[in-house]
Amino acid sequence: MELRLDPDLETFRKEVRAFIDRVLPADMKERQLRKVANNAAVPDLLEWMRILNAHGRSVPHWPEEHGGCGWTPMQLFIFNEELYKADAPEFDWGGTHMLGPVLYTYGSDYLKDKFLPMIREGVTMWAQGFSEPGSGSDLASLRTSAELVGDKYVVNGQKIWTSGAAHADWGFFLVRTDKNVKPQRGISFLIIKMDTPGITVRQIPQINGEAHLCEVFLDNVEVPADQLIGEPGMGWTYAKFLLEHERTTSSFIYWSKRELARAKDIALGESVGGRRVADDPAFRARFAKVEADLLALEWSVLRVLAHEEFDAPEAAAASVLKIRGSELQQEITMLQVDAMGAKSLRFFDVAPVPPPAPTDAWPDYAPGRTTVALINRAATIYGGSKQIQKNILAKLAFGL
Amino acid sequence: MELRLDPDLETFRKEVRAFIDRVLPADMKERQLRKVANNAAVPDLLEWMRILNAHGRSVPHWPEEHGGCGWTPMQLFIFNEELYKADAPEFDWGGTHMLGPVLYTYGSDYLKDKFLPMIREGVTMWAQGFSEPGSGSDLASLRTSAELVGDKYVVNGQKIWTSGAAHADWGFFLVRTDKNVKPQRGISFLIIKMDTPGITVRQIPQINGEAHLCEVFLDNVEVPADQLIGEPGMGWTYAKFLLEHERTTSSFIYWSKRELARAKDIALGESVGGRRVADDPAFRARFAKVEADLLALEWSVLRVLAHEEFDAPEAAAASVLKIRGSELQQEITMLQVDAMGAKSLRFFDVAPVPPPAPTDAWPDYAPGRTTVALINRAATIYGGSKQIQKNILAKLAFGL
Amino acid sequence: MDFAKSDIQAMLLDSAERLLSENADVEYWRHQRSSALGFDEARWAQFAELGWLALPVPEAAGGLDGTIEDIALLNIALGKALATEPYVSTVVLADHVLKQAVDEARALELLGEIAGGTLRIALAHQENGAHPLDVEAAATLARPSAGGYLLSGSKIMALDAPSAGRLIVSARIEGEEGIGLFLIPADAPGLSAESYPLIDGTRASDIVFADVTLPADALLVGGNRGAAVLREAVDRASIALMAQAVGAMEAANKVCGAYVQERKQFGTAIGSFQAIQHIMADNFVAAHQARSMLYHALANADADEATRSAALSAARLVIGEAGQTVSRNGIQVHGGYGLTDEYAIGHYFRRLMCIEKQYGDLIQHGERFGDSIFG
Amino acid sequence: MDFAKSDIQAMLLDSAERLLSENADVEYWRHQRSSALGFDEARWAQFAELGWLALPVPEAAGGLDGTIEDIALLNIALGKALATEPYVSTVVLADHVLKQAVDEARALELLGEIAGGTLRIALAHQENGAHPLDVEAAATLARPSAGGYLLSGSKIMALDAPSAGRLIVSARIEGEEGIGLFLIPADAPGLSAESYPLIDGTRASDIVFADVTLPADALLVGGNRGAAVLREAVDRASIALMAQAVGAMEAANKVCGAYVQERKQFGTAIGSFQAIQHIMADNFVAAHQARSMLYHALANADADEATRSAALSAARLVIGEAGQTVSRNGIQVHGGYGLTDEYAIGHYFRRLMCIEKQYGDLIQHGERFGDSIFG
Repeated sequence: MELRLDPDLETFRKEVRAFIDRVLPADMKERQLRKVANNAAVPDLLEWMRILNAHGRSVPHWPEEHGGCGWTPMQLFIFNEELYKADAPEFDWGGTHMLGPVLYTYGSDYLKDKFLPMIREGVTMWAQGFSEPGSGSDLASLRTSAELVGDKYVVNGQKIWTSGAAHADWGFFLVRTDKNVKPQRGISFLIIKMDTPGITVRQIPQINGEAHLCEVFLDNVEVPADQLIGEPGMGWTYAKFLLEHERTTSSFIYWSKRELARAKDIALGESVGGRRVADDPAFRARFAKVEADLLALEWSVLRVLAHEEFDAPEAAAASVLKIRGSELQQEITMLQVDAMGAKSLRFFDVAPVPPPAPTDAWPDYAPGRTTVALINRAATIYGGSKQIQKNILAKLAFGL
Repeated sequence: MELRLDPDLETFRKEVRAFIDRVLPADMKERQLRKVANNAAVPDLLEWMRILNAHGRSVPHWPEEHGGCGWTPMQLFIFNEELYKADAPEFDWGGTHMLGPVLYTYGSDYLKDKFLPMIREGVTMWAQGFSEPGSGSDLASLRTSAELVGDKYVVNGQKIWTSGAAHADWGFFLVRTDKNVKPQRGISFLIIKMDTPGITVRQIPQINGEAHLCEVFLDNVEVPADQLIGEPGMGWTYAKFLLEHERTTSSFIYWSKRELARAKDIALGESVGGRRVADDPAFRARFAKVEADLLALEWSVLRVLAHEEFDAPEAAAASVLKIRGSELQQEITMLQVDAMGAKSLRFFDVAPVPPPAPTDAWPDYAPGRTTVALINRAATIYGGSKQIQKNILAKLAFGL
Repeated sequence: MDFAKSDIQAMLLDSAERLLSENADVEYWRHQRSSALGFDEARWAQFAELGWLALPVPEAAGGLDGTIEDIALLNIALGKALATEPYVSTVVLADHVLKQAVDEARALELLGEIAGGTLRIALAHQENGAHPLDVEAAATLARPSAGGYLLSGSKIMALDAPSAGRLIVSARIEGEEGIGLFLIPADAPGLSAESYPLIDGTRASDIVFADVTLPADALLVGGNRGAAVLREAVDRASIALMAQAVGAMEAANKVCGAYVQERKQFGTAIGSFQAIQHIMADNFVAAHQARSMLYHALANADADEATRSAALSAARLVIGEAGQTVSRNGIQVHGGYGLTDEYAIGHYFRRLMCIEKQYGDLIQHGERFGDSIFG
Repeated sequence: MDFAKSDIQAMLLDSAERLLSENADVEYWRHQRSSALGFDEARWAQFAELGWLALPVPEAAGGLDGTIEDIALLNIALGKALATEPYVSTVVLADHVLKQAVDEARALELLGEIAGGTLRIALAHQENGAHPLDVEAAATLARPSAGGYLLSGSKIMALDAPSAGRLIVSARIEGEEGIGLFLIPADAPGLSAESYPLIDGTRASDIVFADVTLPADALLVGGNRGAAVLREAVDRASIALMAQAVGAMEAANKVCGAYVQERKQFGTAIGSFQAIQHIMADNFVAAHQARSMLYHALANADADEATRSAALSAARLVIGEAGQTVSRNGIQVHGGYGLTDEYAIGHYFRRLMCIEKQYGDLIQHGERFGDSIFG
């Protein structure tokens, strides 16, 4: 064990930083910095994928044969961290980090040839159709059915919490292709074009003014059978692979580090009665604890990336990252909100881009903090709620 | 609804304060103030009962016919508060507040005549024999048996966590007199003299150096049958009555108010690097929250004393008092400990009374704070653990 | 000390139950939020009819001379129903200032208008960067001029200002100590306002005064008493808001208790899971302690200023944190549905967040209470 | 960066497993606690035989020249076993000061004695009321006198002093800036000590120096470097203690995990209740984050002082709070048995409480880390 950072990585970080500085358009950076809601910049997102792709860096984590960069996990960590630090647009995580790995691992050549370039080149936005109204934490109980009729699957059912479905070109869905086996065994992984007849998308109004999460109704939707990934009935396995492949993603470490830096800016920018919020001892003590906790989370991520051996199955570490990652997202956004005091209560509409021009009282950081903090209560819910994660941990770590 | 304190009660408070000031011996007060462990002053306790009894105030909460004062609940509240404020010795709660009300409500004339005076006059110390090694939170599963043989019960079994059993003259026990009915139905309430042949007491060494909690082994202990209170098989009912009768006791409100005042003294007395601990903003913020929470608990007690109607069964309020009362005991003692920093780590033996003479570095408040804080982890365990209380609350308040 | 409801209190709660309960739902709230003022003026008129707007008004002005307990009980009901009407601004805050006004006769007249539902008044005192509990820290300045004043300066986030006919504005008076409280028509020349919604659907304004001409009698309370009166008024508003928070928490707990019994996962109601049961227990404890602490604030509402403000800040700490517990846990047990605008819990969440931060947030009240303990 | 164990690390852990595991139980701990020094001198000799006492000693003095990671890994094992030996005082703290001593030859000799197990040294630097992280704030004074010094003043709670042959004492030197570090025999004339146990069974002393005569070479490190060297040494001690805390937490979790599977209530193992499962999950998360944060402190252990001390204080925050979580929850799941001296969890609890408060507590480290963030 020797824990100092490899000096080579510092060189790599400088290179990455210079690269981003060179290719990230200033106006895009500005829009990203000032967006009111987390998901408010779809066009930029694809455009940014195209820019990265032009430099061969849009899917650096993929195998080199599919356009990846052949980087080590630590290099990928640094690349992601620097992207967030620079206020680059998000990846389209659904395509690049969820569907992509499933596709290149289990997909047919036809599917790989068709879709991997579309993802890599920033051509398509992807929707993820897993959850259903009756199956939240109990995902395996999903009921949306796909019946093979000739060379087509006929899909019927309903999905919910499908992020960005209203703007997505394609979606990947978990569907039930066999009702006569154990619930987990009858699930398949299907790619569906979102403008296929029979699909209706309803945007769900959210507590923060967004309507990014959607319900997707599927009514006799006909899908070419060759859009089923891998084997029928293996969808649950692929979904689990997807989650395990992206063990550290749920930590939101890059995002949280960026947002903590923003919380710091706010605490330095806001004053109450002539004292900077940063100089309020109670606020400072709270901030220090959150920053310390975030450092602990970061090292937990590094341990997972290095596959460090420890006294429990590796999946236990994934649940730790999810629990702490989601809690810290909430704590950090609430730090931002609390640093603004009552001013955080102003509602900013997500629709107009850009938000109102900054003033003395309403600096550029004001719009959006509460918008994000409100919806961030979801962090401990989606992808396996905090309660579910604790169930898992008790079982994995202690056999309970 | 009109919430200001009745001015008459302020007069009553002054009278009580003057009374205590008059009758509480200075050396007793000093010993109480400086005792290292919470239960370190048995002789004072009985002596104090005798003093109070001489003024007709040793059992003010009892019916007047048995020596009570006929006070309102608010007057009793004030009396208790002032006792703690004045560092008077504790009551022997087992006798005065647990057994007493069961006795005068359900006991035979024989039992009342025999035992109520003994309690009232400070003649006897009482042990409570409820818990057993295998039945902590699941009290109804207790197995200590009492078999009626002639005019005696023959008791066999084992009790645990019997506070002060090593110094008690008498004990009241829950025993199983009938194994063939529902567990709760077969339990009886039995008074046993602690020096009866067949009783062995083992003092359990505690993490704070005390050995106040005991195991009591009962091996063919013969107990006169007329020492069974009320009806055989009704013990569970009487135990529940006892708990409901003393709903506000578990709040420890008087004790916690006194100890919070002591925490304040410590924070004012200790300095770090030339700054009083009280002036450390993080400590002060934490202290303020605890004091606010304690005020909320106090008003919750007042609401129960007044039988205020609210949106759930009254027993729900009792669980609230137990949960918050126990949590606050722990928070307050940890405030004391944390105010002393590393100095709180010194171990003070409970045996020698009085503790070492105060010095600059080790003022009179130093011995005992950690001793009490350590054992205070029990507050969320005994009398129905915090987890059990939450089960109860979910059921009572929400029907879950 | 008496916890039982008096006759007038029972009547108030009864009328509240009848008027508010039918419209305490998501559909109503969403509709109001998208309306011009954020609330229904017809219902405001009903508030007047039921005597609610006359509650703290002196009998001399046709009012009910209600106690702070009466106000709190009604506000618990308003909080349960997530009423967005500017009750606290007009009936609690403005009434209290008017009752201290120099010109008693004129004040009674205005109080009568409030009681009748024809006048709403909002307070504009907060300035950007000022400490919310230091009401004296106003940069807004009233310069004596031609028998009256010229007012200049700016205020931020004046709650309920967009629906108010008049504003009470705090300002330093040139050449005097302290701050004065001025009554100003909301449409006074030279006054400009930028209005916006808050996250709970209520409205606020940022207001700029560019040499607004005021007559002499615009000064309700002079510099010698202005700050003390304003502190009292704001503390009373805090109490009313805390009562709303208590009502909102208790209602939220009801909603959540019902939801966890309905919602099924893994083939059973999620309320059968001990983890969910304990979350609900935590919520019950929090709401219960919140109500207890409201009582503490009420019991000290008319005490000397040091006692009153300490009790109030202590109550804000407990109630603010309880609001977080109840609403955040409430969303958690709702799962994704808790994040939609279509379930009640998200509405309670936003309202509780607003109350927590209005008239001083947890940091500021924590500091004030801490200072009151250690001096 | 490499998380895998090196050969020497694997050997250390292997020897630790063999030596410590047989005596990592309540009976052993209680026996040691009631012994004269609080630990077993025979086992200290075994520490020497296994090379543990030579770990950070330079090769020149027959040592192993181990890294801070090596020290941390061994201390994790010591923490798991709740070893009460004065390892940190002697081998981490004193060694580090000696390695910076002016008289290198003499220092090597002393380090050799430490490595051989014949010399134990304790640090006496804390004074009553001084800030634990401000090591320069010493009132103890060394007055130059007859080619040496006269030392007067008093120290509080010198950890492990009762079993030490010599003490390293910090003191101002009359006429000089900074503080000097002096090596003093524990039985020097004029030195008096009051010794007592701490709640974890280790020992400490309050020490008074009444004009203790010191030769010139008692000064190990002069005033120009004394504070910096002491800060480094104390930070390294902090790291070793944090490693012990991590070991103690992981061991405590094992103990609790086994207990909740054994202990039955309501006819079933309490580990089958979701509330208990979630408490155990919280404990796992806490211990896991604690270890991560130990790594963060290790990675920055040799960085510049500002970076090092910020990382260290951040780690103390996370590990200190994790220790509270693990040990308090651990007692809770044990029920009454957790409060007895007869179950392991209560021993872990007391040890973790001690570590949390030694060389700066959570308030002090929180403040230092906060200051490092905002300047």
